[in-house]
Amino acid sequence: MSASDTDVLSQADLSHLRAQFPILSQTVHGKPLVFLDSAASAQKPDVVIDGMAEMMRTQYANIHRGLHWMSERSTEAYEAARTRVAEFLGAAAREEIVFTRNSTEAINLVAYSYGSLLRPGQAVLISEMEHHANLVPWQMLRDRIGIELRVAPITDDGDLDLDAYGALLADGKVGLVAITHMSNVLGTVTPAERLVAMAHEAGARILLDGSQAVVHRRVNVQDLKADFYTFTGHKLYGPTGIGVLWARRELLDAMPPFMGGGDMISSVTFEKSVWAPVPAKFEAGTPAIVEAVGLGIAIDWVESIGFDAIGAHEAALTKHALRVLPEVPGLSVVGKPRERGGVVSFTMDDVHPHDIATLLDRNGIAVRAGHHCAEPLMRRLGLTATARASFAAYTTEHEIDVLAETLRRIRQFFV
Amino acid sequence: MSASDTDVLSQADLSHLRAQFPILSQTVHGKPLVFLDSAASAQKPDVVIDGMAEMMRTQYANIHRGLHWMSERSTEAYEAARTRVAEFLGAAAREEIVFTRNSTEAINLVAYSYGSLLRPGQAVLISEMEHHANLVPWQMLRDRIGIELRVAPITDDGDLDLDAYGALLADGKVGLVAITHMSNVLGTVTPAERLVAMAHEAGARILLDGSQAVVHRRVNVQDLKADFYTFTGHKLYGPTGIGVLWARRELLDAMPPFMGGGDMISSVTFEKSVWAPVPAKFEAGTPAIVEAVGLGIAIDWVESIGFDAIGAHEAALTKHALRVLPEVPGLSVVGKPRERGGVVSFTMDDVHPHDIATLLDRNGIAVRAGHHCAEPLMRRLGLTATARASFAAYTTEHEIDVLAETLRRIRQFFV
Amino acid sequence: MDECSLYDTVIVTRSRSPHHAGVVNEPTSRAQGVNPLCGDRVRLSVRAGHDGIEDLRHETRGCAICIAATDLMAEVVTGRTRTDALELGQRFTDMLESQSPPGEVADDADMPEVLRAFLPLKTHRSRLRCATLPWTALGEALNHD
Amino acid sequence: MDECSLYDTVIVTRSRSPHHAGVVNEPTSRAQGVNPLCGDRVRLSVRAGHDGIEDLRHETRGCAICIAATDLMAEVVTGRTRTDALELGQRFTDMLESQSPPGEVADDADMPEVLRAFLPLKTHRSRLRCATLPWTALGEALNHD
Ligand SMILES: Cc1ncc(COP(=O)(O)O)c(C=O)c1O
Ligand SMILES: Cc1ncc(COP(=O)(O)O)c(C=O)c1O
Repeated sequence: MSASDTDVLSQADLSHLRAQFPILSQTVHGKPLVFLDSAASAQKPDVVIDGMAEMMRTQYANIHRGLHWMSERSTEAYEAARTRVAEFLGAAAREEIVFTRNSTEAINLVAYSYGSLLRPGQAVLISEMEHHANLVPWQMLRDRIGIELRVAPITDDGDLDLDAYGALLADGKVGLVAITHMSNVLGTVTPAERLVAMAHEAGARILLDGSQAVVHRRVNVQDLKADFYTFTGHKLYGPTGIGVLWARRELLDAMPPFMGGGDMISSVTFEKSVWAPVPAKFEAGTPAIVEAVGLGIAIDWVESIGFDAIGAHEAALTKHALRVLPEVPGLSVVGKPRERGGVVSFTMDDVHPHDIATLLDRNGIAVRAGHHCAEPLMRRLGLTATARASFAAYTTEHEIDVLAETLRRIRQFFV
Repeated sequence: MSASDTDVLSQADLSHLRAQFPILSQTVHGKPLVFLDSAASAQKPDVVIDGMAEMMRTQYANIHRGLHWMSERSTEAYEAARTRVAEFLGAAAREEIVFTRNSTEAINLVAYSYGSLLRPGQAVLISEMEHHANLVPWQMLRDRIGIELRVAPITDDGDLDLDAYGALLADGKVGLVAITHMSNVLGTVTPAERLVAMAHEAGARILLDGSQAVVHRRVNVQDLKADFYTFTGHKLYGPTGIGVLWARRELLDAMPPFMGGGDMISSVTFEKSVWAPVPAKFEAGTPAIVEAVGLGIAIDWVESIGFDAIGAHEAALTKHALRVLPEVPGLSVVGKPRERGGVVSFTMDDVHPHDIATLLDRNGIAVRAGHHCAEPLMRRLGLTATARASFAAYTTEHEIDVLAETLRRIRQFFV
Repeated sequence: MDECSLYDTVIVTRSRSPHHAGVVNEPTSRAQGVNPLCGDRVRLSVRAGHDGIEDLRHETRGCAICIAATDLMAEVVTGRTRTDALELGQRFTDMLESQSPPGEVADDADMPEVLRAFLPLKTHRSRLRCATLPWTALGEALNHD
Repeated sequence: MDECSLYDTVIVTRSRSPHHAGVVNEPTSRAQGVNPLCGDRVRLSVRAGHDGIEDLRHETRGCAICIAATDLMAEVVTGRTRTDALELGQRFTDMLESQSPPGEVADDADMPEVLRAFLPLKTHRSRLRCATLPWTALGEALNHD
């Protein structure tokens, strides 16, 4: 593909790219599928689907401790996926990558394990625009061990209020900041380096929820100087059932294990177990072997297109959407953040988001509608629900035009 | 397949069945693969591999809350898999099935959630033959909340010592029994109904670790009258990344959630979250959607062969192995339990199990060697490691003969 | 726009201008139904006497399906006995939740024609609760008055 | 039996009757190496003087690879200086852990021939630690005497 040369996807590149996603040629209710729900979960290219199938057909066994060929090959493939993820995030070492089921589990792992090192009187600081995955685990921690939960407000435009963020850090009681790197509702890309620097200055560690961010841009956890970073495979063109926690080695070393079981111990008696070194300490039981391998392939695929090309393509789509959608009568785009990833939430006067979604669906167009697992944010915005279109590498400008045109008809139908 | 008519797999049935497992025609070190490591993880039939790929190709989106066609189809497929698992285990309701990553996570879920309802002074009772997955989570619970951990001994034959088990229950302090339904080292099938009845009489709840058992026999949790039952998909001819916790509805209802995040709440404010009804309460975040569907297909596959046929076939293989293996000079089979599933551990004088495994591997034969994630059991048996051959529906008597013959040559080579 | 007629004229019209919005005079009971997953909220006020439901009004915040379902419910239950109304709600829910395709639903001669407008929901199962929520709230109201 | 010669005659012979089993007289240091994953355990006793390692003996419980590796280590390090011995251990580990295929390993002229017997382990990476465990224990012994 010539993408990496020109840093933007040509029409030909895009057709070639779309041809790699078999689902995109499906029809829904007799209409060609227009899939604008990638922020909920992305579709998967052939290489991922075929690679997983191929592993199960030719080179599968349980990993670790298997002294036989199939087990050694599976172990190599699984551990190679770890190396791949480490490179992808710019981690200092492959041991800093812990495989989980999804981003949610990665955050819960930190809340249970690192959280158990916090003390009553300390605080965890989140923001008003967190996904429930980066809110509920901290509420549960609060109720378990009696820390305080602080919430940094956002501005009316949908940016994090940095002054307020600074003020909430000021008393030095915040032990951990946990903030999204990109909002799944507003598309807001948060100023991660700044947030990290301010957190560190106040003596706090910081977790960035990269579930949305890693899909759209190159992330380097060492450049960000973050302490924890999480993402989820299924949004990155990879399989379900696999997610990632990255944390700095010394933090992982100091943290107690989350779950107990096989492969996470180095020795066990009935009295006492000795934990295995990281990352094994955090990977109890048989992991999602084939899914980890699938994630590695998905990352290869993403890098073969390149974030320059993907980023430029998605920025162009977003710009286009922000131009054509507000022209639909009655439609309001939610938020106006300084920097926005490929996510646009909107409402339409006199038409409930659920009716929008259902009527779009009848025209083959998949968008999400609801509170997007961010109820407190909805409340802050004074909404109960929005409709949300989200874009991926395979999205076309034409699809956004189809969306806008269909929204126009829906509006006419209702008013 | 005529299997279900005759309740035993004919030679023709078996070839037909093996032809459905593409990996079985692979060669290893130039020899045909003889895969005798199914207790670690089973191979997957074409229907599972193809079914997962097909879903990703034609009918994939994130589940729940999606109001569009792809999301509704994915949700239906995922929830149909839950129904399938509920039928498979004979659960009273589909809501009693919680999907987890694996058996290990299912047990950890119970240890964190149900465990938090136990009080210091109460005890958890396990056995000497537990897999680390059913030992370490209880040690961690003990160290977290100060319960007592009791260990029921086994007899020299490798059966649970029922008198001792009864004695350990006698003081009524045991709040929860957690015991394997089948040992992954000894093959011992434990008298589950008896164990359940004794536990209940003593006022204790009981969890059965069915990771090995469900593969070899029909399990009905209502007949067993158990309280919790766990198993793992990858040992049941299904994908990695998916496991199951079954628990009685009223227990799940009373238990606090394990992880927090999307889909497990019914409403969220910064102050407080209200949990969703079960099973959603225990499934935070995007689940292993495609893997759950794969597990459903695997169960369909297993039932198409039928447990009568699988059980009879594996019993015949085990009997054969117990006849030919002890004839190998220097070889000792470990344990002599009253009832044994398709698992045979052995040692050989003067040859370390690891050397056995490596030399078998050079002849294409995959067995496992080591402590099999059951170190305390090894210590009880006075061993540091064993070699273990384990059988599945696709295993042939001929493969066991090849194993025995190769072991004979290994022994000659070393002595 | 919508060839399967999920958004039947009666649904769209009723959602835009409900006939039974508001609060009844001298209510004998009130109830609220909430679908936390989407934020739909139905508030009912009912005046019921010896012969059954005399008046029922609602304040509904939600999607078109939910508003129309509530409004049409108000229409069809007014004048019915409690038992009769609850039984109708059950049949309505069963009609939508049964696995049979929309074309082949059991021929329920007693089902008011207006309620059949919701049949296409059978192929949009994620929206079913939008239509059954008012009936759940009605159950609350009638069982606690 | 084993065409790739992983279980080379020298490995099998040494594992069955090690030349350096036991405990040295007047040890200057002792160390133990354990691989918890498989239960292998190497106990070393070393007598080292000004000129280097004078005697080294071992009690090893483990697989053939581990016993032979320990015994051959004892053979090749006796007479070497501490530095020399540790450096050899590093090169031995590197030889096994490098990703190059067994045929094309860097031509390490100083590598004692007997240690090359372990080269086939490169295709059995799960067994690598069986051969490197004694060298880890030796590091312990020499750094803490
Ligand atoms: C008896 C038993 N329990 C639990 C487990 C753990 O299974 P998993 O690693 O899939 O969680 C195993 C598998 O190794 C097992 O054999
Ligand atoms: C910002 C953000 N965080 C966390 C998550 C949770 O991801 P998962 O459900 O894969 O755990 C999501 C996805 O919905 C998200 O958008």
